[in-house]
Amino acid sequence: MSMLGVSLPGLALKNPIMPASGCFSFGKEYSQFYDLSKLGSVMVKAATLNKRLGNDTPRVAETKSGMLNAIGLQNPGVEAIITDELPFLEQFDLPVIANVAGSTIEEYEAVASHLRNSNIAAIELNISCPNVKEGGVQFGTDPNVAAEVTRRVKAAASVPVYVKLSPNVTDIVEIAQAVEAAGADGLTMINTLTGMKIDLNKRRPLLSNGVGGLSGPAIKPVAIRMIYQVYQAVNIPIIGMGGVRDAEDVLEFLLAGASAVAVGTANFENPHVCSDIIDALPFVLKEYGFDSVTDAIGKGHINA
Amino acid sequence: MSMLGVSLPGLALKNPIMPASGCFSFGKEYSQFYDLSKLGSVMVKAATLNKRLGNDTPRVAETKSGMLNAIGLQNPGVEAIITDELPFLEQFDLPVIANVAGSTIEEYEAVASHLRNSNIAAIELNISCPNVKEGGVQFGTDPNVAAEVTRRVKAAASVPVYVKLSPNVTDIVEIAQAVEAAGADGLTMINTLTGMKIDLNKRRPLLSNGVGGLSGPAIKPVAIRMIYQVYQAVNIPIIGMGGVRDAEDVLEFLLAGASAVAVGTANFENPHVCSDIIDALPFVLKEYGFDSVTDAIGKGHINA
Amino acid sequence: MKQVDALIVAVEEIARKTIKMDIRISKEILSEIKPGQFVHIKVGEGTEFMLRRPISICDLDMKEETLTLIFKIFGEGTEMLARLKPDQAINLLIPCGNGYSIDSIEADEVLLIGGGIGVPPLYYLGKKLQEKNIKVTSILGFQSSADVFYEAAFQSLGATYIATNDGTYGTEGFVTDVIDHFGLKGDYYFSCGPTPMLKAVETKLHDTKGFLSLEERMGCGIGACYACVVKTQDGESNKKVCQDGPVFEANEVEL
Amino acid sequence: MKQVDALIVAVEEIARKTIKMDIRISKEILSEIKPGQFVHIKVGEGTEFMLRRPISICDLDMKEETLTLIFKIFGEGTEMLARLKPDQAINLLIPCGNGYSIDSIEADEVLLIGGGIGVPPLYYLGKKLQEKNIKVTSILGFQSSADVFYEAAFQSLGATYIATNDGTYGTEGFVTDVIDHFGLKGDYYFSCGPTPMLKAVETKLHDTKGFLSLEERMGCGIGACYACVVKTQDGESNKKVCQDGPVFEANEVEL
Ligand SMILES: Cc1cc2nc3c(=O)[nH]c(=O)nc-3n(C[C@H](O)[C@H](O)[C@H](O)COP(=O)(O)OP(=O)(O)OC[C@H]3O[C@@H](n4cnc5c(N)ncnc54)[C@H](O)[C@@H]3O)c2cc1C
Ligand SMILES: Cc1cc2nc3c(=O)[nH]c(=O)nc-3n(C[C@H](O)[C@H](O)[C@H](O)COP(=O)(O)OP(=O)(O)OC[C@H]3O[C@@H](n4cnc5c(N)ncnc54)[C@H](O)[C@@H]3O)c2cc1C
Ligand SMILES: Cc1cc2nc3c(=O)[nH]c(=O)nc-3n(C[C@H](O)[C@H](O)[C@H](O)COP(=O)(O)O)c2cc1C
Ligand SMILES: Cc1cc2nc3c(=O)[nH]c(=O)nc-3n(C[C@H](O)[C@H](O)[C@H](O)COP(=O)(O)O)c2cc1C
Ligand code: FES
Ligand code: FES
Repeated sequence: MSMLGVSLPGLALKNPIMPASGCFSFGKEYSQFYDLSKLGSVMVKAATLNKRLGNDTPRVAETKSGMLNAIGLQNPGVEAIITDELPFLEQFDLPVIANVAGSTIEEYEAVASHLRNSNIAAIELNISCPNVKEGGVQFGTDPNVAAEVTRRVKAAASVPVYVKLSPNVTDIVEIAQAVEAAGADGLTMINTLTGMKIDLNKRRPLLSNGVGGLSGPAIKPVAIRMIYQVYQAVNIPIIGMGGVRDAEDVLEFLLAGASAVAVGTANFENPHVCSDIIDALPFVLKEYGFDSVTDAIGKGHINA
Repeated sequence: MSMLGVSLPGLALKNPIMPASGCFSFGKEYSQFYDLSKLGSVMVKAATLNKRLGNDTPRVAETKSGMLNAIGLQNPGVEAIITDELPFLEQFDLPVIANVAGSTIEEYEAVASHLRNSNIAAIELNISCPNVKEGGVQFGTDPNVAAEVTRRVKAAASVPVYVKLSPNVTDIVEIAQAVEAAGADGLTMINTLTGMKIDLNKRRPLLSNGVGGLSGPAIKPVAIRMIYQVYQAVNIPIIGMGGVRDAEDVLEFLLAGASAVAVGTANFENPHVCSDIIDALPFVLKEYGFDSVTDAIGKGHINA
Repeated sequence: MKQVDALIVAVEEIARKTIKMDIRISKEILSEIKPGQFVHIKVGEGTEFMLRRPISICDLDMKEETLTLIFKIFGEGTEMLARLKPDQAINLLIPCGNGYSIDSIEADEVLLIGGGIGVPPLYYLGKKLQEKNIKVTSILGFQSSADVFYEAAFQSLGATYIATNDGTYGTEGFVTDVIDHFGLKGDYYFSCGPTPMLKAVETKLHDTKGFLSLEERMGCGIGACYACVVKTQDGESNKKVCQDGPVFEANEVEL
Repeated sequence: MKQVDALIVAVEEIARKTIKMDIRISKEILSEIKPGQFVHIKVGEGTEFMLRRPISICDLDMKEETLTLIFKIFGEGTEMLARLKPDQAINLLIPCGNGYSIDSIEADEVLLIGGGIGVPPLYYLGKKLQEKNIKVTSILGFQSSADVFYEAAFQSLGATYIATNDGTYGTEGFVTDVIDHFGLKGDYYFSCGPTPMLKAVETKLHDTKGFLSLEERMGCGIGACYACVVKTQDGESNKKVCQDGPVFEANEVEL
């Protein structure tokens, strides 16, 4: 395998870098900036069974070294995604990861079933969206519920399922182990931390939804900690994310135990960020004495 | 009452600003920079029953708009604190809040009992320290255990008890309600988020303790969200903290529902920060249309 | 759209907390710009400000290869931008959004109606309309006399009326008061400003075809994050201000 | 100790990634400084870097009212500091720590033993010792010839030996090799550098009284946060590098 290549269930990645779900839509906009074939993969925007318009605006707010978002799963519905959005990505040489969301277990199941008729390589099961009134986050905070959704989606899906964990929990290891036992092929972590900003002039939360999800460099230490802890407790691969904006960040995630790394918020700061990281990564690996990406995975553990 | 004054159980505060525990030792060092009588109060460093040396170094690491610490409750023990440290603060015109920590419920109780012989105005019950192997954080993540420690310390203490909540929980409201029911006079929140940074050269966590507590502006959105949620669910006052570094931040905490505000990490950036905030606060209150601190408390709630 | 590191040529405070900034941009990029488009600006170099700031294109000069922005110091980000000095670099996504489509319209005279920081994009639009020999009448609203800018520039395009909320300059009141007072009209109107103003304009000029430029808080600025949406008037779907807008036809979206 | 906003007078790269920075500081503050003390520097203006950077005082000039720092570009913070230009401001806590107490010592000749970025504080110390007519011999260790700085400055204080790890300049090897090779000794030694070097020096010169200057990651820099501790050799208590140090007597603390 090449220096940057990583092989994960359903995903033969030429490099470990992929845009994170919800930060890259279905790729079209960022394809103006660079050839998407350069990416290891792409995690597309969440799909629900039917079209959703999402929350009222404002939907984003800036915070120090981070941002809050409460998009609320706006999407055209899984069928429209399969018909109108995913075909665009077929021109590029990369495996696509679909992001599955819902308000009920049945909805999750149904979305996964619909996706059998599409060209995706894996599913990211989003049980951790903090920005919708129903569904979303509660599926990710109770280990039994998390396991149940995982089992049902696994049964409905034709591709490997990566479960996206919420960081808003007392014990992330417990949830990770529950979904592993329920058949998850991998984990993606972390989703956003629940946060809020108050508009001093309007005397109310700035986001119309009240709370939102905190992302960006501010949360990186929480992501690293959780990946580090989960890596020691499970045997399925982790795709890490949370505040990544350069190749050194990627190496930190690999050392913590991630096998691949997604980049979210940093795309807004620098639309070339994924491409820049892919260019820099071989040099950063060498600088710190690693021959390859796989060589670095988990090597930050004291007894690694 | 004056524009800045706030009256809380045991604490007649001339203004709502106080240094946060662990970031100000016992005041001596910062008294070089300004007259501590200017402060509303001071939350001193954690006390345990016996002297503790704390964790190995490195104990701090910088992160984007924040920092990690794993001091590990270094302190000379409660008796030495009463004899050698607290008397220095008596020259200043301010109520002192002692921070009580321990590894067992009995230790918490004992520390609170010892403090009967001191001149403190209130106790901050630290059931949320993420940086010690035993005790600390688990007391703050289980509502029953949190309630039990609260009850026992309340019984042992001669002054009002404010319970310091950990943000590393799935449901902060549940813990807040449990300690309220157990007799807490107030809450202080938030303590640090558990995080980690990995040293790319050494290929191990940078802090000798592995994990550490994340503080600073990075965590402010999480603090605001939790205070906002807890304010709606309890009837005891909240002293807010987490990333405060200017008077606008203080107003945001007041609007979220805090009755007073502590400043931690920002003291390291600017040793005058508490004094600067106290100077600026009247102007910021006026700018946003408030007559007083009490006028602003909780006013960021949609139906306030 | 491109991401460019551009050099600042000049920075000037032209009204209260109102900064005019000239930036060196190549002819190739300038030639793609349509009036009403915006740039999405990175604030500082580090991580403190993770979101870019959208600022409308106010003017451009193909010969000098400069782009002009005018922005108000509002919060921390615009304050940082205002501190930049000539020869320092600024990172932009350029150009963003759709702009006013003026090639397709047939008009003899039009109204430009701007409020506050909604005034800048109307200037380059006015220049383009003038090139097409369309008669331009401008109605510009500001808070107070200290906030007024670019009056002379607009006068060179045609009749220009100023309204200030406090009456310290021009007509006292809102842009809609000016329209009433002077009985102004056109075949089309183009408006940019705060939402309440746009609403008032849309209502007042309900019989005239018009275009409105909207503001919304943005993430990506290029259509990928769904932050900046506005509902269509039928309530059935969302449009993205950064990609489908910022310019919409009057009565196309909910204000 | 004070917090001051000071103006930068000069910034110069004097060796590989090694920056010499002169800063305007008033006589009143300079007159309080003891050799071995440090300043605690704010990086940038915003929140991105919440922790200050400790840098030793290398020299000061009471007449010019300047303070000299020498630092290596190591990570993001020192890189930001290196980009500062004359006339820009820098925010310092000054002076921090205890410094070398040279008033109490009785000595005819002393050794200054520095490694890498441990070299700078020894320079002002050497000047002060010279003023007391104490003979100074300096042994300075660097990685490679490209890293060597301040050789001539130290030569003006007395005999100066350079060691480089790769032998590209001076003696090949460590400062302890130089001590052996040339049979150097003194009544006291003063050492600053990486911990492995300090350990080697402490062991080699176990019969000589000495002072060591330590490095530890810091929060407050003033003794309030307990970040920067080092255990005493008896293991019974902690000392704070920022307040009780950075200078300790040899064999006082665990290295
Ligand atoms: C398409 C478009 C064109 C614009 N053109 C101009 C212009 O030509 N001149 C001008 O002065 N202003 C313009 N604005 C408004 C300008 O973007 C905001 O004033 C600016 O982003 C405020 O940033 P700040 O850092 O000062 O404020 P802060 O409140 O510190 O900013 C925090 C966050 O909120 C966002 N934000 C705050 N206010 C607004 C707003 N009104 N609209 C959108 N996002 C906001 C910021 O972009 C940032 O992400 C335009 C906005 C849009 C959407
Ligand atoms: C008392 C004292 C005096 C010093 N004097 C000098 C000097 O004169 N010249 C010089 O070049 N360096 C000196 N250092 C080391 C210098 O402080 C670090 O090289 C610098 O802080 C690195 O910052 P950075 O942002 O480049 O690195 P980063 O790794 O990005 O810094 C991240 C954090 O780690 C801390 N840190 C990293 N390395 C060190 C270190 N070696 N010691 C303490 N903290 C560290 C930083 O202060 C910051 O908080 C001194 C250190 C101490 C404790
Ligand atoms: C604007 C925005 C929209 C997001 N939408 C989704 C989503 O639809 N599904 C999902 O699983 N995660 C979503 N996320 C979370 C990201 O995929 C990612 O987990 C998180 O932002 C942390 O990574 P970052 O710090 O690199 O942004 C969204 C994040 C942002 C900022
Ligand atoms: C170096 C350091 C030491 C701390 N020690 C304590 C402590 O002893 N007891 C405690 O309750 N909290 C302690 N804290 C937590 C702070 O009191 C505060 O809750 C937290 O840092 C969030 O506030 P901030 O972002 O303003 O720092 C410590 C924080 C820091 C940074
Ligand atoms: S700002 Fe991202 S879609 Fe408009
Ligand atoms: S750095 Fe805070 S005690 Fe030394």
